[in-house]
Amino acid sequence: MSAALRIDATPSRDSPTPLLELRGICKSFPGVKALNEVSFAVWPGEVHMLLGENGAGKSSLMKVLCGAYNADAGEFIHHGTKVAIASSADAKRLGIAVIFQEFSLVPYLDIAQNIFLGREPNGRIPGTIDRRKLYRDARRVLDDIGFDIDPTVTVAKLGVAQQQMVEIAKAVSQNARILVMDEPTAALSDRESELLFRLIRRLKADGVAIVYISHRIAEVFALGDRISVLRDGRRVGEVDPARTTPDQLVRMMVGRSVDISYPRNFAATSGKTVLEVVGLSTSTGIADIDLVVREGEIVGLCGLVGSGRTEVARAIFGADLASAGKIIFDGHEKSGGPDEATRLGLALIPENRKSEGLALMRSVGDNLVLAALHKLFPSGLFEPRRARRVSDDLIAKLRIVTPSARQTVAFLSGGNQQKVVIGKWLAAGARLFIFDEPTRGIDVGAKAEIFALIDQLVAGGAAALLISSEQAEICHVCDRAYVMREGRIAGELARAELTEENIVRLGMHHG
Amino acid sequence: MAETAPAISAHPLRRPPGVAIVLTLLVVVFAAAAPSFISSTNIANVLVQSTLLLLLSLPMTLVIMTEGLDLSMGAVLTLTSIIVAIVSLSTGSMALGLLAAVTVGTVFGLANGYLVAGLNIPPFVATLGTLGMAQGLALIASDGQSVVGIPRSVTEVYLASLFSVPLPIVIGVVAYLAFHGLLYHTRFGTYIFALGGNREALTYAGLSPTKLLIAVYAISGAMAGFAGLLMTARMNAGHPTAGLGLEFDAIAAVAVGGTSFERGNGWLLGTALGVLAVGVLRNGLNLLALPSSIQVASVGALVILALFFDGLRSRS
Amino acid sequence: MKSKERERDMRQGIIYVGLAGLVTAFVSTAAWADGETIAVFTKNQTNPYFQAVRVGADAAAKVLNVKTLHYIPTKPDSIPEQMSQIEDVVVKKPDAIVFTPVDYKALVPGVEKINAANIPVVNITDRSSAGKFVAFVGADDYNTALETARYLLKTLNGKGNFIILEGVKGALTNTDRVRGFNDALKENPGAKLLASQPGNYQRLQALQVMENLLQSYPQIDGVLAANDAMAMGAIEALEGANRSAKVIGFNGTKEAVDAIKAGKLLASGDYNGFLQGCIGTIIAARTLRKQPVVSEILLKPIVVSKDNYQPYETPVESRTCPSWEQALTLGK
Amino acid sequence: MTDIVKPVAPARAFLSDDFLQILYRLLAALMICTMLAVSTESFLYLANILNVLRQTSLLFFIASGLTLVVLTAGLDLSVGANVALSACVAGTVIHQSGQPVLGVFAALATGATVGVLNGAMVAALRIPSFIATYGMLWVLNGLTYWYMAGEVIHGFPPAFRQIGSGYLLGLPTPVYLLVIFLAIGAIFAQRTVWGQEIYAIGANPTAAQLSGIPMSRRLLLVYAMSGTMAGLASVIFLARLNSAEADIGESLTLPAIAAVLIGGTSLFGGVGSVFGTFVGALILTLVLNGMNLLAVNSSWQPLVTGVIVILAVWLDTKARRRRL
Repeated sequence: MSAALRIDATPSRDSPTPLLELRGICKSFPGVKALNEVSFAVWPGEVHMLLGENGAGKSSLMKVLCGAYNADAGEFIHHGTKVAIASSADAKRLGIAVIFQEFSLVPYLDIAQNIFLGREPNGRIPGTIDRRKLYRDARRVLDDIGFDIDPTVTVAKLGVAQQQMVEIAKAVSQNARILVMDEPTAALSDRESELLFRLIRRLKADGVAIVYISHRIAEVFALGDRISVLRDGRRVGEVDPARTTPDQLVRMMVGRSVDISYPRNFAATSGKTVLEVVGLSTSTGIADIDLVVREGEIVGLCGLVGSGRTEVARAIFGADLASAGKIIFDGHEKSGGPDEATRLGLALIPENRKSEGLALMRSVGDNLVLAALHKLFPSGLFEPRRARRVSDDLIAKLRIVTPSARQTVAFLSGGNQQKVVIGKWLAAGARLFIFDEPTRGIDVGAKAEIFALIDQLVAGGAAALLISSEQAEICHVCDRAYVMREGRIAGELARAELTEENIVRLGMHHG
Repeated sequence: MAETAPAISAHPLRRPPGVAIVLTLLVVVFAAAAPSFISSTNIANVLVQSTLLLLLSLPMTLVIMTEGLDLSMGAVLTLTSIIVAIVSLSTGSMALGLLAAVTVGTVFGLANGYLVAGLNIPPFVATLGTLGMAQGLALIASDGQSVVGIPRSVTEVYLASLFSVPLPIVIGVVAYLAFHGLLYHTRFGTYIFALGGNREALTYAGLSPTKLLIAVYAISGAMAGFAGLLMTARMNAGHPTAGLGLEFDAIAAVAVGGTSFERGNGWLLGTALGVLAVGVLRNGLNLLALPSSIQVASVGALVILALFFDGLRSRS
Repeated sequence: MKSKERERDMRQGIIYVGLAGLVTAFVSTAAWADGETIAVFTKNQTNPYFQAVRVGADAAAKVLNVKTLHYIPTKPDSIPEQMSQIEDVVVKKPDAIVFTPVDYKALVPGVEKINAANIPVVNITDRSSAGKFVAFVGADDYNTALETARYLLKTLNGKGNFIILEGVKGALTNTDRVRGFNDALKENPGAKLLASQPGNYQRLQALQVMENLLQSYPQIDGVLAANDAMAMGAIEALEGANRSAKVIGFNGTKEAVDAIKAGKLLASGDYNGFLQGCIGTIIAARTLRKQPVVSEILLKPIVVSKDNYQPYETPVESRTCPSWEQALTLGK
Repeated sequence: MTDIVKPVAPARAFLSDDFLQILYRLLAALMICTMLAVSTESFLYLANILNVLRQTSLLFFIASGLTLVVLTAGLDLSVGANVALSACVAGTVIHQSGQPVLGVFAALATGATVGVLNGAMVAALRIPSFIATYGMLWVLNGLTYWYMAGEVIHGFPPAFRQIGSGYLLGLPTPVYLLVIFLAIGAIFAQRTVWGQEIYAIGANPTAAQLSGIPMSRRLLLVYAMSGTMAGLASVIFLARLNSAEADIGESLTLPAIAAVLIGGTSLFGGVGSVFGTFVGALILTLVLNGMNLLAVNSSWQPLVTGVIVILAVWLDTKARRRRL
């Protein structure tokens, strides 16, 4: 099974029967319908772009395609004949390979073992692995995609970008006829992205059908032969890149014109400084961070995935220890951990809600008062009735959709869960809110509500530091923004200069 | 990160050897303090005594690598040692005794595997339950008495030697090589890393984590059966409570060896060194006839110190 | 290597050096062996009986100017550990060994190893089922149990309901003592054995078993416990349920002697660990010095009761070992 | 169809879920009682019931401290050894000072110190709790063996012994302590900030830390309480046995863990209660008492305990998986 790619199928744009067609696919989870009657087809030798906002159902469609999820309803037609994709094994047999965004890599296996997991070359003795052949094939796949690294390196030692390249090598090595990629360039530098694009063009020439998932419009025009747009779990249209404009795509993605997205009244004069960070460095990869946040301001913090934005947020909040620099909050220097930060009035709405923001097994009420226990009950005696009143007020104020405060948080939808996390810090009376990707995986309606909420907070005298990889959001909502690159602040953009182009220019890697 | 990082080779063998340092330290200190420590007979003694613990620690490493635990090993070892005694006594053949012991051990392993992988019962609880069962069966099977009068062929397993090397040492080395091959050179071994590190990766690769997990626990049970033969051979009798508690020594040896309790970070050689460290410590303290209370406390101290270093290593 | 790596390794280095220093310090305190050394093997650290044996051995050693080394399993009554201790000690070749097997059958291979290294070994307390011994020193479990039970039956003039609290099933001492109890009961037609349940020589277990038995049997006149710990457990249960019965124990430990003095315990079979430790060590030393010894000394069954408990009051540490001639008279 | 759609999950019944779990267990305990009452008439004797209550409360004291540790997804294997050491220290203090009260303080102090050391290892040195407390178990055994050197401290003033083996107004004295500690446990869990934080730490340690809960201090607190409870339990064991010896701890740790698990406290943390542990201890004691009365061969006891533990936890995981 040589990894060299065979060139036999002649790519024909308009061959009548698609390689694989999905018809009327439905999939729902407790609280939300992820896919609603989605139909979708791929042709050999063609890149079919799958475009949509976070939470539009892109990842769910992909997981149904590769057998990770079982569709509730709908049909799969392969080469014209009806098939079923109930497991990863079915998908493999149909020649479907996937590059996941949350990697499917095993930390303490090396690169070669990860690439060929489940498909190791047989050694002489049955059940054993022919290690020489394993590493030889791995080197060939890595060279093939231009990724220069020793295949014996343990994956746990690799950076985010390198792990993404291993994911790509793993998919390519399966000689798949259908290759599905979930936002592959999110963690890559320019050079690595260019390597990927060259690889995609070559696979296209070999007749491989590629499904490319993204929410970046620039990539769509560079690569796409056909574009499908998903919104709220439904396919709202299929267009030919030659005959469409970025605005038209955005409107299809967002479902209404771009301009009315997020109401924001910008304060005329900025209040006193709430947070001042001077020369902050940590062992988690950020250095010499200087930034200021004033009352009534929403300050953006943008940059590519892996550029250190979450690390800055965690350092300010005290979750990671600073190795250098000062963090001055309300005029005096803080150096403690999250418990000191909470007492002072800082709040962190973490990147992954489920694992860092909420205690999923406990009730909405318990979560809402979690950060405010010391403030609400200084005597140490917890009064359930008073706690209940506080959480009921918050549920009403934030319009959290839940039958009661006793409901287990796990049952709420993404948007409502995020509101609970924000509510948690409202109860604690926070004055500086650090939002880390607050709208990731939330549908458009809830996104608007959350930004309205942030706007309300800031109008009420609080301050906000907003981390988001959605440049559009930063531009619409922030008073000003810092752009990060490779663990350092590349530049600050005032309100006037705050456009997507400037963010991209400062944030992208050079050379 | 413009340029992809240069190749750093982190093959497990070149892991910072905390346990190796501890072991060499113990050997040096005891050699200085008790001259008879480095005599060939004493070294053979330590190796022979460590074999039983090695037979338990090797499979325990695999179980811990899947973020699991097998508390029933000591009790299953006790039960199978009685079975070896009873079967070899009645049939006169060691082989049948071994076969019966390994079968019973494997049955308990499969039961553990099914409880953990099939019914999603936390490993600590499942194996705590089967520990009780095996312990009860051991008492019932032996009616609380030692089973004696075992054929010579059984005790030969402990006393004989192959090309002047005591048989238990040969068994220990063969077992280690078998597990080394299993873990680092077979598909199954690769998947054990995945069971601990990223179980979804296995499902995406079209494999069934449940079957693999049951196999890991079955191996653990089978090895307890195998160790049962060795223990009966050593005591020339099956005893109703002889092996109880050995599972904790095995867990300690694996922990001292550097296998961490999460994300499938296993190191088989570390476990072997951990077993030797425990063996050398006990042997050294015996030779010096230090008060038994110091011996008792020193094992606890070794475990805590080793974990402290493991913490240092993994946190940095 | 990044500075942090070097700094961490340096920190680890210091800890290792500290550890080495600690252990060496320990080691230097253990005096080098001089003169004849006798290795004394006992079952566990926690049972007062074996503490008495160790004290007896040390007392005899001081008198005879020999050195004793004690080998006790870290896990009480652990067979694999005692086996390892034997294998380790045989390498060091002590001059003689005084030995109590954790289990009289399972430790036979260990004894064979000692014999193979032709180290003279004296078997005390539990008679090993096989192996070459210079001599056996022990108390006669069966007869001592018989006499103690007879004392109980005499006080109740042969009539009443009785409970037996057995020790660890499968232990040699337990089998003989329970046989002694049963034979004594059989000698009296009026004595009725209500139940015979194991307390595993443990105080807490005996107490809980006794509490349950007190429910099932409204009238209990006598309790025969296979060791003092269980006897005391039974007494606690009786007092807890404010009932009374005549209780006898075994081993003649200090605790039992105090209870006899206080009238709570009727009697206890004297097993006298101290004497067994003394005589075992004396025989071992005499064998090394080529002096004549006897092959067996079975201590005459003595029943400690309120008539003769006074000599047993002196704590074990301040008792003196009998001379060889006196020792010969103690045996049957 | 935006996010405002009604959530699919059914509205929560008025009974909180933990209450249901405990209800099922009480029913199980009742069932065992009826079975025993039918099969052996001595079970229903008042004295036997009081016996069961006394033995349950003894098991409960050790298991209650352990429950808090398990609530934070941790484990304390040194509990038994802690009881042994604390009992020996208390015994000596009472014998030398003649003041039982001093003995009680000595036991609580010893237990708490061991707990704090455990907490320091888990919170500061970040050693997995399972292994840290296993190491501590052996260090404690070594200390106790050396300290006691095979001696047994026996004979305590009758007033002191009342705590363990006496009766007060017809009920065994430990039962009063049991009721007090059930109340303290319930208040601590439902009515104090610390209690809420401990449940949160168990449910999601990262989220708890990022919500400003001082993790090290809370973990230290939990292990210190587990140690203190072991110290208290040692006092009652001392009073009940009227003696202190080095190896009473051996047979206490595993039954305590079994009681916690049967009581519904999950090893994954965040779920369970001190009252649940009481019911777990009751069920375990009832079964063992029953087997004693039916004169079942004592070797069956570990077998039956094992089966009950697996059954109880399996029913739990099944129920919880249905809910999430």
